[in-house]
Amino acid sequence: MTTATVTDERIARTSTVTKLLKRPEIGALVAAIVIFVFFAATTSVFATAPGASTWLRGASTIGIMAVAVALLMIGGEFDLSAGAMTGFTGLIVGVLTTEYGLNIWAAILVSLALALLVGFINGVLVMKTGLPSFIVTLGTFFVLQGIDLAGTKALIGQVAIQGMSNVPYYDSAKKVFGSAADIGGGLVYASVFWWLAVTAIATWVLLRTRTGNWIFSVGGQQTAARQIGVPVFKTKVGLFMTTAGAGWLVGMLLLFTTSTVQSNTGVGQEFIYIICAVVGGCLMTGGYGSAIGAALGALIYGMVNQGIVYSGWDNNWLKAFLGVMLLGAVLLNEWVRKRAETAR
Amino acid sequence: MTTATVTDERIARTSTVTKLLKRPEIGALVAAIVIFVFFAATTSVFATAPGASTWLRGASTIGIMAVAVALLMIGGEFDLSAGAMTGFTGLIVGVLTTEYGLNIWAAILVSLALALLVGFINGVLVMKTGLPSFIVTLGTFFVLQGIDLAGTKALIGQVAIQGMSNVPYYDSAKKVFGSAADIGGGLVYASVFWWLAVTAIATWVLLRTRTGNWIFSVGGQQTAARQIGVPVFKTKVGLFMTTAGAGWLVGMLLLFTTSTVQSNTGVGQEFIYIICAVVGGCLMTGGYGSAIGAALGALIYGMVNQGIVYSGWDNNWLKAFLGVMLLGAVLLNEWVRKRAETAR
Amino acid sequence: ACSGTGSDSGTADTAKKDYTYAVITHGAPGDAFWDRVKSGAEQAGKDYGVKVEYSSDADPAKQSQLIDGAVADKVDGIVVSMANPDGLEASVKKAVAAGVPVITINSGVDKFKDFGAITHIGQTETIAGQAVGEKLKADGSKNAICVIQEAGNVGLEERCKAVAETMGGKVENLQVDGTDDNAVSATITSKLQSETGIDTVVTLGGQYAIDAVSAVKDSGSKAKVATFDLSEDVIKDIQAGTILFAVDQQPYVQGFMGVTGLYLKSINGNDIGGGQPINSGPAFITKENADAVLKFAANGTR
Amino acid sequence: MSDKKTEQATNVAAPAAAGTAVIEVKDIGKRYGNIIALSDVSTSVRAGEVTCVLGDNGAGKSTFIKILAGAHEHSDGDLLIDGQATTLSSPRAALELGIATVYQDLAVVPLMPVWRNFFLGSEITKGFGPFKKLDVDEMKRITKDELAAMGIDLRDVEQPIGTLSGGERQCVAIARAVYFGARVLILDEPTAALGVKQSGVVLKYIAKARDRGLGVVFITHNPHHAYPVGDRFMLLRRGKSMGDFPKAEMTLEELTSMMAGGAELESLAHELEKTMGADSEIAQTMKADVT
Amino acid sequence: MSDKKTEQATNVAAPAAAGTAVIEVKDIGKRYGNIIALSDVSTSVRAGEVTCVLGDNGAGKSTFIKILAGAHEHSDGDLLIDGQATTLSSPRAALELGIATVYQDLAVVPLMPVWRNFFLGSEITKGFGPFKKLDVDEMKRITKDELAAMGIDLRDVEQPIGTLSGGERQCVAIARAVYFGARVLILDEPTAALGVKQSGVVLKYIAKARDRGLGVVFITHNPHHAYPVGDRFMLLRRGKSMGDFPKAEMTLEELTSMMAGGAELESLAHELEKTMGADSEIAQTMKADVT
Ligand SMILES: Nc1ncnc2c1ncn2[C@@H]1O[C@H](COP(=O)(O)OP(=O)(O)OP(=O)(O)O)[C@@H](O)[C@H]1O
Ligand SMILES: Nc1ncnc2c1ncn2[C@@H]1O[C@H](COP(=O)(O)OP(=O)(O)OP(=O)(O)O)[C@@H](O)[C@H]1O
Ligand SMILES: [Mg+2]
Ligand SMILES: [Mg+2]
Repeated sequence: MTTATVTDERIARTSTVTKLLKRPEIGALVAAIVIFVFFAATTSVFATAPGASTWLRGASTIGIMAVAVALLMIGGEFDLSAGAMTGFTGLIVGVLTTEYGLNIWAAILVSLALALLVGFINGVLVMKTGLPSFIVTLGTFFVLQGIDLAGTKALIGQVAIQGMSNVPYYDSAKKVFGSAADIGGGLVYASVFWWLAVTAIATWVLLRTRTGNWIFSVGGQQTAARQIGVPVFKTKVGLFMTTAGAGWLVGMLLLFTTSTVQSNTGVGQEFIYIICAVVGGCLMTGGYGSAIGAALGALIYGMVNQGIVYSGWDNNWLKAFLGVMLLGAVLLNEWVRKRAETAR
Repeated sequence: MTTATVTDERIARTSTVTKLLKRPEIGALVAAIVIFVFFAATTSVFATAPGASTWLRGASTIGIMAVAVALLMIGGEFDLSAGAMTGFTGLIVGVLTTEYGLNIWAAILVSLALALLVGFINGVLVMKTGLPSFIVTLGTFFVLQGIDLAGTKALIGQVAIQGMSNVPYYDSAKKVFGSAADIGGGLVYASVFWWLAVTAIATWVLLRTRTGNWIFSVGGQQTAARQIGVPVFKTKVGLFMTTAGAGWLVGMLLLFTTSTVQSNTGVGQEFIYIICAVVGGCLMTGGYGSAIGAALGALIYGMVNQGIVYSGWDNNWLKAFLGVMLLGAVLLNEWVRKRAETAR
Repeated sequence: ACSGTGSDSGTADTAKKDYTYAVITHGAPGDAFWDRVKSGAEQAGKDYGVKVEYSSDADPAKQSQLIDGAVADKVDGIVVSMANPDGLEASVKKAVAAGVPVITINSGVDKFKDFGAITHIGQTETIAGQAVGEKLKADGSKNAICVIQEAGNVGLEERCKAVAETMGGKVENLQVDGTDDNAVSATITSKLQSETGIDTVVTLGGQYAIDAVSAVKDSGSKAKVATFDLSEDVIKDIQAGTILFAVDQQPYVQGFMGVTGLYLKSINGNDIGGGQPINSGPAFITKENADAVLKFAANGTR
Repeated sequence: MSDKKTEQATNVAAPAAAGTAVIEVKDIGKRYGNIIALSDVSTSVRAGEVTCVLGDNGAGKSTFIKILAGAHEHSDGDLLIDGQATTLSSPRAALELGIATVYQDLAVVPLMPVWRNFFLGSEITKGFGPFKKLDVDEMKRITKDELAAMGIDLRDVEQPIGTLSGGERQCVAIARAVYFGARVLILDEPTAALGVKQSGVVLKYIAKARDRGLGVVFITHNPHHAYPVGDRFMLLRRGKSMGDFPKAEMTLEELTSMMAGGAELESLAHELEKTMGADSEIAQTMKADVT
Repeated sequence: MSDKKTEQATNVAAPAAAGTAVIEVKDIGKRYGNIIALSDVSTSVRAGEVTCVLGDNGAGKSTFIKILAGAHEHSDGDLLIDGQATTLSSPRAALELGIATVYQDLAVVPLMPVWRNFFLGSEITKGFGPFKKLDVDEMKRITKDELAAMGIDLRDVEQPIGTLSGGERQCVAIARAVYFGARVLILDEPTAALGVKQSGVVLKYIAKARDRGLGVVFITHNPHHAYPVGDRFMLLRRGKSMGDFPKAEMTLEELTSMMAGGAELESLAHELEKTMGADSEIAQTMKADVT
C-alpha cells in the first residue's frame, strides 16, 4: 500500500500480521476452526476423509446459496424465493426430460432462463413498486411453491421426479453437477468445487470490481449511492438475478447428486441461507458483509449439523444443540472481531 | 390542534377528511376491505356469521403475535423465537398439569414467568453482545424447539399433550382463554377479544405514551435516541419481554381452545408474524409501523387463508393463491398510501 | 354407534343433489403419502360425480378451523384424519351435532366412536410401524435408525415408536431436514459412519429411501434399507435389491374409501363397517411382488 | 423560553454560582480502536462562562464534547463533575445532571415528527399511573413556539424531521437543548448550517444562558461567532490541547489566526495572491482575516 | 488536480465558452406531496461564472440544486441543458452531462472506506473484459493526495467514512466533486463544517474551477464566503425567487443585509441591544454585519 501512514502519532501501533485480523471474515474463521477442532477431538469420524466428505457435501449447496444471498444482503435486499427456486429449477429439468423427452442440456438451459426471469421479475418489482423485498420475494416464494407442487402434480401425476437416471445423456450432466472425486479416501462432490468457485468469484467481484463497490453502496445508503451516480436499478436487479442463478445451480447440483427432486425441495431453506450469511458477518440492514464469511457460515452450519450426529447425542435435542452452537459460534466471531479491531 | 397552519401559502391544501388518510394503516385497511368484499362476493359462506367466526378465529392468534412483533420491529429488532414460544408455554402448562398435577392457574403463572425470562434473556443478550437480534433469537428458537420436542418426550413420552380437559379447574381457565360467545349465529372465540384488546393497548402505548415515543426512536436511529437520553436498554429489553408475553398469551389461547398443544406448535409461525407486520406497513429496518396495521395484516392473512378454502380451489395451488393475494394486498396498500400522501 | 339421524334428508333428494364432501387431513402439502390420499379421494369424487374439497394443516388448531369452516360451508360430509384427537374433539363433535356425517381416516381409531364418526378407515401409524418392526425382526435386524424428516410430526414419531416396539433390538430416531435431500443423505451417511453397528435404516417416505440408499453406498455400510410408502424409484430399488421392502399403507384406499363411505351414507344411509374400523393396509412390497405394483406407483396412485 | 421550563427541570440541580467549575477534565484521552482521537486534555467548564473549543477539522473537538455529554466513555484521565470523579455511562446520566448537548450530527430520528423529536426522552405527560399519557397539544405548541422564536416558521410540526432542511433540523436540535439545559449547555457547531439571522439568535441564546448562570461549551469554526460570546478559548490540534486562554489575553485577530493555524493560513493567502493576483478578492478577504 | 483526471472525463463534453448558459431553468417548481418547496424560479448557470444561491433556512436552496443535480425531478416548469429541455431522470444522467454535486447531507456511504466513497460510481479500473479490476492503489493514492491538498491529513483512507469528523467528511465530498466536475460544479453549503483554512481552500477551488470555464453554483450562509467568489446572486425566500443580481449591482454590505433578511436583522440587533446593553459585543458584531 502506498498510503500507509506508519509514522502518524495519532495511530497507536500497527503490524502487517494484525492487519489481516481486520478482515470481516476473521471471526467466522476462528469460530469454524474451533468447531472443527471440537468435533475432531470428541468424535472419531469427523476429521477423517470420509467424515469430512459428508459435512462438506452438506455445507456445499447451502454454502453456494449463502454466498449469493450474502451479496444480495450486502446490497440491502432479501430473497425469500431462493429456497423454493432450487426445487423449481430441478423440477423443470426433471419434468421436461422424464415426461416430455427434451434433451437434458436443453432442459437445463430452459431452467436457467426461467430462473433468471424470476430473478428479474423479483428485482423489477422491488425497484418499481418500492415495496420491501422481504414481501415481494415472499410473494414469489409462495407462487413458486404452488407451481412446484401443483404444476408437477398436474404434469407428471407425482410429487417427486422419478426415473431421472434413465434419461439420455444423464451421465454427461451428472459428471458436471453430480459426480464425486475420491480424494484421500473421501468422496468430494462436484458441489464442493462449485462452492469454492462461487465463493472465489463472489469475493473477487465484491472487493475488486466496480460492481462490488456498487453493491456495498446500494446496501449501505441507497439514496447516497443514487445521488453519487451509482446505477442502483441495474445493480439491484442484477443481484436478484444472481441469487436466482445460484438457485438454479444448486437445483442442478441437487438433481444430479440425488437423481431426484421433490415438490417441497428447498422450502424453508431460504432462512438457513440468511442465517449462514449473518453468522458469517453480514448485517441484516445491508452494506456490510463478505462472501467468504457467508461460505464459512455455511461451513459452520454444516459441521455443527453433522457433528452433532457424529457425537451421538440424543437426537431429539438436535435443534437445541444447533442453537447453542450457532450462538456460541457467533459470539466467538463477534469477540474475535472486536479484539482484532482494537489490536490491529 | 393548536398548531394548524392553514393559511401558509407553502402548503397546497388540506382537509380534515383527507388528514385521516395520512395514517399508515389506511392502505392495509383498504386492502382488507377489498379482500373481504372479494370473498364475500365469490363464496356463499365467507360473509355469514359462522364463516366469519372461522376466519376471525384463525386471524386472532396470529394477530396478537403480529401486533407484538410489530412493536418489536418498530423498535428495530426481530424475535424468531416468538413462534416456538407459543408452543413452549402451552407445553409447560400441559406437562405441569397433566403429568405433575400442579394447579392449573399456578401452572399458567409458572409458564408466564418462564416466557418473560426467555424474553429477558433475549433482550439482554442482544443488547450486551451487540449481535443482531435475528441471530440471537434464532438461537433461542432452536433451543426452545429442542426443549419442546425432547423435553416433552422425556417427561410425558409423547409429542402432544393429551387429556388436558380432565385437569381440575380446566373449565375456569377455558372460560378466560378458550370459550366462545355466540354472536348472531357465529361463535366468537375469546382469542378475538384478546386480539382486539392487545391491538388497542399497543396502539395507545405507541401513540400516546412516553414508551411509545421511545420505541419509535430506538428503532429509527438507536445512536441518536441514546444520545438524546432515551433509555435504550430498558426499552428494548421491555420489547422482547412483551413479545414473549404475547407468545405466552397465544400459547394459553391455543391450549385452552383446542385442549391440546404439540411439540412443534408454532414452529415456522415466527415468519408469518413478521409477514403480517410488514403487510400492515411496518418497515423491516425499524422506526416505522403501526399496531393496527399489523392487526389488519393478520386479518388479511387470515381471510385469504380461509377464503381460498371456501372458494374450493385446488389445495395444491393454495400457496400460489396466497402469494398472489398477499402481493396484491400489499401493492394496493402501497398505492393507497401514496395517493393519500399526495392528496391530503 | 350410529349417528346417522341427520342423513335422512340426504337420502330424500338423492337424485338431484350435488354432494360436496370435505377431506381435511393433517398432511403437509407435497408429502407423497398425503398426495396419494388426496388422489384417491378425488378419484372417488370423479367416479361418483360428487365434489371433493381437499384441505390440510398439520397444526391441530388450524385443522379444527378447517373443520369448522367446512361445517359453516354446509358440506354433506367430512373425511378427517385425527393425528391429535384432543385437538379436533370439539370441532368434530360440533360437526356431528350439526348433522354432518364424519368419517375418520388414517389415525384416530381410538376416538372415532366417542366423537360420533360413522367409521374409521385406514390403520394407525402404529399398526404399520409394528408390522415393519416384526418384519425387520424376522429379517434379523438388531440395530436400526428411524429417519424422521419433520421434527415433532406426531404421525412420524408414532411410526418410529411402533417399529421399536416390535423389532426388539435398538432403534434410534434420526432427525433430518426433509426439504434438502442433499442434507438428508449427508446426515444418514454421518450416522452410518459414526455407528458402524447399524444394520438397518428405516425411512418414513419413499423419497427418503432413495437418499438412504445413496447414503448406505457412500458410507460403505452394510445396512439394509426399509421404508414406508412407495414411489416408482423405490420399487425399482426393491427390484434391484438395494431396498429390502416397502410397507404400503395404501393411502389411496384411505382417501377413496373415505369418500365412498360418505357417498354411501348420503345416497343410501349406509354406515359401512357397522361401527368397526376398516383397515386399508398394510401391504408389503418386496422383490417378489414389486413388478405388479410398479405400474400403479408410476401413476402416483400407490 | 416558556414557563413550563422550570416544571420540567425540577429534578435537576439549579445552576451553581458563577465561576465555580461544574465540569473539570484532567488529562482526558479517547481512543477508537487503534486511533487516538484525543489525548491529555485538561480544562474546566465554569458556571456563567462560555468555553469555546477551537481547532481544525478532525482535531478532536466533537470527541471531547461527546465525553462531556456521556455519549462516549473516556479511555484515559479523569472527568470530574461538581468535583467528583465520574464516568458518565450514558447521555441520559448527563442529562439528569443537567447537561444538555447539541451534537454535530444532530441526534434526531428522521422518521419521527418534529415535536416528538423535540421532546424525545423528556416527554410531557398528563394523567396518573397507567393512564399517564402524552400531552400532545402542549408539546406541539411548545415546539412551534420555540422554533418560531429562532426564526423558523414550520409548516407543520407533524412533518417527519428527516424532511426538514438542514438548517431547520439544526434549529430543532438547538432549541431542544436550550429548552432542557439546566446547568451546562454543550453546542457542537450549532451555527454551521444556519442563516445569518438564525446564527444571531443562537448567539443571543448562548449569552442568555451564560447570564442565567449556565456553563456553556461552544464549538465553532467562525471566529466572528466565537469571539463575542466566548470567555475562555481552548485550542485543540491533532487531538492535543494547545492551551486554554481567557478572553482578556486575546484579540479577535489573534483568535482568528490561532483558529486558522496562523502561519499556515498566511502562507495560503500568499499562495492565493500568487495564483490569482494580489488584488483578487479571495486573497484580500483571507489576508484581512489573518492580519 | 491529477493527470488521471482527463482520462476519467473523456466521455464528457468540454467546458463551454465563458458566458454561455449551460443550464437554464424557467419557472421551475417542486412539491413534496402537499408541501410546495419551490415555485416559479428562473435563472441560468453560465460557463465561467459563479452563481450564488442565497436564502434563509428552509427557503428551498437545497431543493433547487437537487433539481439541477438530477436527484429530484421538478414538478413544474422547464429545465434546459445546453438549450434543450430535459428532465434529469437520475444523478447519473447529470454526472454524464458533466454536472457534479456536493450535497448538503454529503451523500456518502458511512460503512465504506474513504477511498471507495471518493471513487464511487466513477471507479478507476485496469485490465480488460471480465478481468477488469479496480486499480486500488491508484485510487487510494489519489484520494490521499486530493484530501491532503485540502489540508486534511487522513490517518488511513481505509477508514470507514462514517468514522471521520464532520469536516473531514465534507472535504471528501468536495474533493470528489471538484475532481469529477467537468462542466458544472454544484456546491450546497460546502464550507459549513469547515475550518478557516479548509474554507479558504474551497473558495480557492471555486475560483479555479470558474477560471477553467466551469459553471459553478454555490450555496452558503456566509456573505464573506459568497461575495468574493460570486458573479451573480440569486435570492430565494420561502420557496420563491426574489431576483437574480449581478455582482456589479451589489456591495458586500447590501449582500449581507439581503442574506439576513435586511430589516429583520436590524430589529434583532436592536432587540439585542436592548436586552444585553448597547455595547454588548454580540449586538456590536451584528450591527456591524448589518450596516
Ligand atoms: N468512531 C470513530 N472511529 C474511528 N475514528 C474516529 C471515530 N470518530 C472520530 N474519529 C477520528 O477522530 C478524529 C477526531 O474526530 P472529531 O469528530 O472529534 O473531530 P472534530 O474536531 O470534531 O472535527 P470537525 O471540526 O471536522 O467536526 C478524526 O480524525 C476522526 O477521523
Ligand atoms: N422530502 C421532503 N418532504 C417534505 N418537505 C420537504 C422535503 N424536503 C424539503 N422539504 C421542505 O422544503 C423546504 C425547503 O427545503 P430545502 O432543504 O430546500 O431548504 P434550504 O434552503 O436548503 O435550507 P437550509 O439552508 O436550511 O439548508 C423546507 O421547509 C423543508 O421542510
Ligand atoms: Mg466535529
Ligand atoms: Mg439546504
